[in-house]
Amino acid sequence: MPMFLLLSGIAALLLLAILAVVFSGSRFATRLVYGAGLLLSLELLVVGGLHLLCDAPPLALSLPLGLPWIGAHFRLDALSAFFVVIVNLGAAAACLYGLGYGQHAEEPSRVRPFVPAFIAGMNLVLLTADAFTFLLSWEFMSLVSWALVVVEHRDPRTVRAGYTYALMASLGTFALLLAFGLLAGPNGSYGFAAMRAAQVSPSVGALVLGLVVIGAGSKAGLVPLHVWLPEAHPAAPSHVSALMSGVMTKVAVYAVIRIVFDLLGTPHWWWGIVLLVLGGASALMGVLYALFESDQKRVLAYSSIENIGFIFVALGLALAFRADGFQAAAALALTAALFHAFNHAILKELQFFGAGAVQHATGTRDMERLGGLIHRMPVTAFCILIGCVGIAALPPLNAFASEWLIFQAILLSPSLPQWGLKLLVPAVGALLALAVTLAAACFVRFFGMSFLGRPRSEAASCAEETDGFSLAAMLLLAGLAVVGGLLPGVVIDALGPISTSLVGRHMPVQASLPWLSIVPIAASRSSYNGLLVFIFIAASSGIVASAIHVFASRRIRRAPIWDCGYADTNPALQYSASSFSEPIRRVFGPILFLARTEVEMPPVGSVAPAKFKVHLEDLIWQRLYVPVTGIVMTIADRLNVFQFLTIRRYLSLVFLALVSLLLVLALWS
Amino acid sequence: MSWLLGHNVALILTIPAVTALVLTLLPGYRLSAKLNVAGSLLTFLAALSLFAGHPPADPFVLVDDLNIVFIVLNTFVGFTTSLFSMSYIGHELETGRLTPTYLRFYHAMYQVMMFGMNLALLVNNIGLMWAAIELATLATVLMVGIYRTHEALEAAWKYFILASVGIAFALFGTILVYMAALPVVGEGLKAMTWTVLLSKASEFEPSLLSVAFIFLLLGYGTKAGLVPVHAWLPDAHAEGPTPISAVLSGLLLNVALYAILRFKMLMARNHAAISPGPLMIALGLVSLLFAAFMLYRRRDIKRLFAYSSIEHMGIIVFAFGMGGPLANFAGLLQMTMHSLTKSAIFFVVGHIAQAKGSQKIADIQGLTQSHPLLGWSLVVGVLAIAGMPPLGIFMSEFLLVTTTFVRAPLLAVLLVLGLTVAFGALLLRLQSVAFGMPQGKVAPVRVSVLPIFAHLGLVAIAGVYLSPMLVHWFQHVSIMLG
Amino acid sequence: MELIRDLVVQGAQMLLVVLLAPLVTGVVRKLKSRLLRRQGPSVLQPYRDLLRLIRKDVVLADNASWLFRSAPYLIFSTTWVAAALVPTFATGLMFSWSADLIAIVALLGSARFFLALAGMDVGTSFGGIGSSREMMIAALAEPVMIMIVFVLALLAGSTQLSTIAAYMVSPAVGLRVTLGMAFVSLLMVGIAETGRIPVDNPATHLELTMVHEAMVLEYSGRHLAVLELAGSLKLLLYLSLIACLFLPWGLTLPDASAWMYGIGLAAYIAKILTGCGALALFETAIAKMRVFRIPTFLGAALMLGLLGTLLLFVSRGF
Amino acid sequence: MHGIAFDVAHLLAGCLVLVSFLMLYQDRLYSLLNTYALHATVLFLSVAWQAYIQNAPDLYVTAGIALVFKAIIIPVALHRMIVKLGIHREIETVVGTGPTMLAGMGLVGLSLVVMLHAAAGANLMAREDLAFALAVILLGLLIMVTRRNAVSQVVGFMSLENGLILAAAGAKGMPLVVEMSVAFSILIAFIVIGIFLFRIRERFDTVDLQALDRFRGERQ
Repeated sequence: MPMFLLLSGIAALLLLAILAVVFSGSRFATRLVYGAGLLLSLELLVVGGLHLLCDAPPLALSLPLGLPWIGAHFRLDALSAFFVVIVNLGAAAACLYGLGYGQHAEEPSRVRPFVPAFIAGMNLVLLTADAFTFLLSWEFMSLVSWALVVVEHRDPRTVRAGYTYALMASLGTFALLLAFGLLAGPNGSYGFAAMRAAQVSPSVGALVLGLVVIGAGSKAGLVPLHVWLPEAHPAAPSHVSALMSGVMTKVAVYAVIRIVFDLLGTPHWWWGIVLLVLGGASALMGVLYALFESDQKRVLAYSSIENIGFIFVALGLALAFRADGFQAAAALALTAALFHAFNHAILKELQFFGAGAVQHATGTRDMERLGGLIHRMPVTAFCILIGCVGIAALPPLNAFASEWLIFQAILLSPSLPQWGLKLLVPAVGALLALAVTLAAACFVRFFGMSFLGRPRSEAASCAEETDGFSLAAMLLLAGLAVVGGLLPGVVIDALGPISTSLVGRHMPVQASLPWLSIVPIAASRSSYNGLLVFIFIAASSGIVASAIHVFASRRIRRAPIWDCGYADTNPALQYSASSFSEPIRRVFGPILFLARTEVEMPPVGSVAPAKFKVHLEDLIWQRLYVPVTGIVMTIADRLNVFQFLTIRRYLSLVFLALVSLLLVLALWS
Repeated sequence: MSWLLGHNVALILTIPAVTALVLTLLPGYRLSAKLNVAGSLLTFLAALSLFAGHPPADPFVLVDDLNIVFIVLNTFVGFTTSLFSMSYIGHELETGRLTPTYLRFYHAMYQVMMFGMNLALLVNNIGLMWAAIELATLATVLMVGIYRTHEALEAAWKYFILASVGIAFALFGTILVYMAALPVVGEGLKAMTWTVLLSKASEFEPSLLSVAFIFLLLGYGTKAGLVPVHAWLPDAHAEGPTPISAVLSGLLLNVALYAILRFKMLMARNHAAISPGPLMIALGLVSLLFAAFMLYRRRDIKRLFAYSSIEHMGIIVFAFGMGGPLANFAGLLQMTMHSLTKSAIFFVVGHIAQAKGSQKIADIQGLTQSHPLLGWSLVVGVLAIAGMPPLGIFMSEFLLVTTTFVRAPLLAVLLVLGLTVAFGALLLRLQSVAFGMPQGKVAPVRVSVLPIFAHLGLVAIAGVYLSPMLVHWFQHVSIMLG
Repeated sequence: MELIRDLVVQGAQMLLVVLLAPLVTGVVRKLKSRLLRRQGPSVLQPYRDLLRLIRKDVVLADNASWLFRSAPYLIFSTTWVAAALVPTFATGLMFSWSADLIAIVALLGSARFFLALAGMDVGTSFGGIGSSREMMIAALAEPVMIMIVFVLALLAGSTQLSTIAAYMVSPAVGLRVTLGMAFVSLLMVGIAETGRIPVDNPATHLELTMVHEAMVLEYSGRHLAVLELAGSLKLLLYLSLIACLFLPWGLTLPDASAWMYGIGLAAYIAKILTGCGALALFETAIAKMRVFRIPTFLGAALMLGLLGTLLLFVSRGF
Repeated sequence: MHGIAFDVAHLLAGCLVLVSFLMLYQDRLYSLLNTYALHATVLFLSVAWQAYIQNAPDLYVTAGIALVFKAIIIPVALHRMIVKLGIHREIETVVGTGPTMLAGMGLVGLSLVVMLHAAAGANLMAREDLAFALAVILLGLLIMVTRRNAVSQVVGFMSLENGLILAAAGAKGMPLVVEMSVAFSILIAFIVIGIFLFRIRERFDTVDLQALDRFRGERQ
């Protein structure tokens, strides 16, 4: 029954996509699509959530679709149900936001049909249980999101972003295709059940792991496969950016977990290293990119790369622990990864919604042209602030709880017997610590430049608060972020069945602990209580504030800015986003980004302005992608002469082909 | 009804022949366009009736699981293309690119071509098959040159010369097969009858068969557009009328492929002969990779898709070269889907070229904005041809890549490389054509929606659901192909 | 009964740190002055400053937002909560399990986050400079803290401060190279985090290299008072942390008798005063760094921390 | 009987290869056409001999076509055409005669290796015939790829086709289908070539394919 509800919900979403095309001219199309989308994703959310919370046994269903002699298999287990919750929570919020945002978005008729299809595609990926249907849904999801990326198709940059995205997505799909090919074996047993039953040799397993990392990692935005992400995610309309960055990357995480933890069988210890190294690199590189970027949505997209890095590090730890038989530690790491995925989905959606609201209100995403929005858009500013605090992993919000769990898992690594892991894990831990604090810097900059200070442009100074639906969506997510941070134990307990089925153990049950603390291993080892910390902070700031207000002056005088007596009237003299990140750029820029600065000083006595330019280059793009593109283009150029040969030369080709084949035959016999 | 079932093979052949005859005599072009459609429809219906029942194999006619798929596909695409050409040719007449006299010729030649292809698919004699394929080829040569522009004439000339060499090779290969069969089967017709040849193939002189296969592969491969004997294909597609491009890509290539498959089956029965697999794999991969890179520098939209046809023929030949139930199934499916998709793309491209008055990619931009129907159909079509789900080619490429990777990982890597490179090029062009600021003429055009939607609809359905009947057929054929 | 005792201890600790914090600042200032052969203000001067500030009106910039006004309280309360969870004179604090060392570091991070935001709120160039530099320093200092946490947690098998402190008192510790490394890097981080020379100069106001003072430049009246108190609290917190982790002698263990608490308290105050003295000595002896030397300084601390951790991983014997 | 039959067939087939070599050697259109006429005549003799020894009267028709059509009508028609076009004095080879002849030798060697090995078990006469036919086909192709002029390419193609007919005639009891299709192909080929040459005359001043190539595809 739940399976039927889920599949019919997905089918209804697909139908909705068609309806959106049919009614694209109607005035009510936006209401229809997002309203119905909201209801349907809520339905899916409830079904998935109930399945997860009730710890129900896995459900399976097959339909006579897809590969003819295999059929389309669907399966709902705890892992799927959890990701169904993430996806549909995100989808419901995006639809709610879309109810308002969709009214004033550009090119609505190019967006509406694809949004329900996108949601349906992501849901399908989670439910499928055979390779063909999985890849079909996977690539369908990519394709629909590609269509959403190129919505504003008149901008050449958007089209280029779409191109890079689709190409990387297709590469990823091929990698997964090859991985499934290996798992399925020569007889073509494409069902997940058969793959689970079959044991692959270690070398094949390693190859599968590599391919999965390429395939799903490119979708998740793992460095060095991330290049498309900061282009494509921001190019889409904001609620779609939110879905892509917040939710679709989680579907990629799902794919990694499903294949590596579920289908691949017993792991080898060094598999963890692959995930750890890539995850650590993504975490650091992602946040550094984000720090040097001034486009709001690109900052958010890069920050997704960072968080994906965290998730992959946790997954790598889980894999290593599992390979060495430390089931409890593996359960901790896996739970941390899943919990972080959940938190990041919420926070990233929230922030993209905010960026969308800002973009709509001011017409720009460039932080150098924003400022002071906290006065014009107070509610949005508040929600984004919660998002920023959350994503910077500060207590008592949700992402802190999950990152805390990740650090706890790292601290368990001395028990691992292999030297490689022993040495690597602390180093990765240091990377993560660096990434966390850089993220805090990044989001201070993000919030400070956009919402604080004085408006840096006309548009920013006349901004208006966004519509009610958008605000409702943001408030909802902000509330969830707070609740998730205060009551992490609830989520951790809900994740128990997943880690039981994947690594054989689950974390200690948290719900029964006093004061709703979370305890990963044992209370004497470490514990954290978000609720209590929150109560302490609230109480003590309340006490201080009221004490001061009672015993001291309550008067407030308004005056011009003091600024040490040097009151500048020009908002352009404020600290800018790029000057904010300058100290950090000095530290990391020259090594990781080949940063060069150019100062152009006018001669003495000239009134021309001095110019200062910073060049940052994406090292990975320059060293990896540019050469590959160059090779393809060179080959294409070289081969192109074959279009312009004379007939005689074509005949010579035929002749040569014949003679060489005959020679082969002569030699063969 | 029983009469129909008894004579359906004869009908499939006589309807186009008679229609061709009538069309040469008929003056009015509107009427002849309708007659063309009617003839094609009747042929298609007759072909459909083959499902209900068909005569047993005799020395001249053979209907088995392999060719029934080809025939039905052939007549179906023939029918939809005739529908498309009705509106397309009307426009050409209005713009003065063609005169009524040429139109009469065009319609007659269309049916001659259909006759040739149907005959090639149905006969049970390798000599007749050869002759029928040549008939169809020569008919298309004439059609390619019908615009009589410099480019069209050059394309037709190139096509003619290269095809003639292919003809010669194929005939020589056929003679060699006969020679190989002679000592075993005896003189005369029997030594050319396909069913007899197949049953005795294991006793044939293996090395003679090997030489024969090389000639047949190159000879029919010329028709199928395999690199390095492909050179006629891009220009013939680009310069001829678009319905002919659709038929060339959708049908003639298949018929040539059919011939190659028949001989491959023969080779498979004779274990001492050279194994056809590696040859086909090599030619297929070369075609795929070559065409994939060639796609990047194309400026003419029809030539672009012509190279994509070469690419797909490469994939299909590769699949059959790999052999085994999965790869063969993939090959058959890929072939079917490619026919449907590529002809649909050419329908769309034909209308686009008419709407914009140009085939140059640089002149076409922002189609989804200026002509949403055409633009989005093109998007779907190109995504389908690039193997994106949920469209049919995805399924075949899925099967092919997975099964190849397990059996020969290196080949699969090359295959994936080719597919990715090709996708990159196709997508690059698709985006510039479908998106961006609309350029040039934006006036609406009359679009024959039915053929486009019928093809794309079938492709979309096949991507998620294949009817068990079709699957059964394909599987049986896969086993036949070995 | 136990519950009441724990509550009392916890409450005493919270009050103690708040009351003691200005004194620490005063003592350091006084000692520095004496070392420079100046008379210097009284050690109680910080208390008087606070009281005076509290009585004054708040002068707010025209475009200051609600964030600007609420940030001081948030900053203070997070610092306070963090300080309340560090064992000062007794381990086994009632609520110490609600946040471990990582959470304490993160709480300080929250305080810094809001401080940096507050610095940017009015939109001045000084505020921006301060926030930007503060975040840069923090970005490099916090990983060092995490590394130190790693070292301690790996040794003690816990990230709970009480457990670590109990472990450090126990004879199992011995002299270890890693601990030395961790100690040195903790000192370096503490200096950077509390804005002391050579990283920042708490005494200057109009120097281009200032960090903390630049951020609070627009604050006045009671807001400034709260922020000043929070700053002092942070200094005390780091001193207590160092004392609790590396000089744990005299810490009162749970279930001790009342006079043991007295000994603990005395030991704690002695330790803090020693710390103040060392700090004053150090600050007098050394010159302020250029801002762009700070990454090198903190990089060295990070390397020490990482090295310590790796050494621990390689062999428990170090 | 058998010995003589084989020897004569062998001789004639060998002659055909030799004439192919002669064609390869010609660098003037006139002499090329003349040599082609000789080629067709040798083919006629060869096919006629096959008809005689195989006792297959239908092969005489093929032989007749070879004589009348290929040895007389086509060379004469092409003569006229090139005179009309004024290209009869043109000298045109792409590769020097020496390398071309060497390549030709190599091809004959290749065809012998392939065929004699291949047809080891087949009828001896057929085997020889096939080897020579393959050589003629390859040489015809070589002529095509070493000439620039359209007319000489057509001639090369026709010599290639002669090789095919030699092979077909050598195949014992090959059904009528073959003869029909051979005639069919010659006819169609020639008509279409005629049409094309006519059309090309209409549009272009020369039948040199290089002129056609200027309009190749995408180069603007």
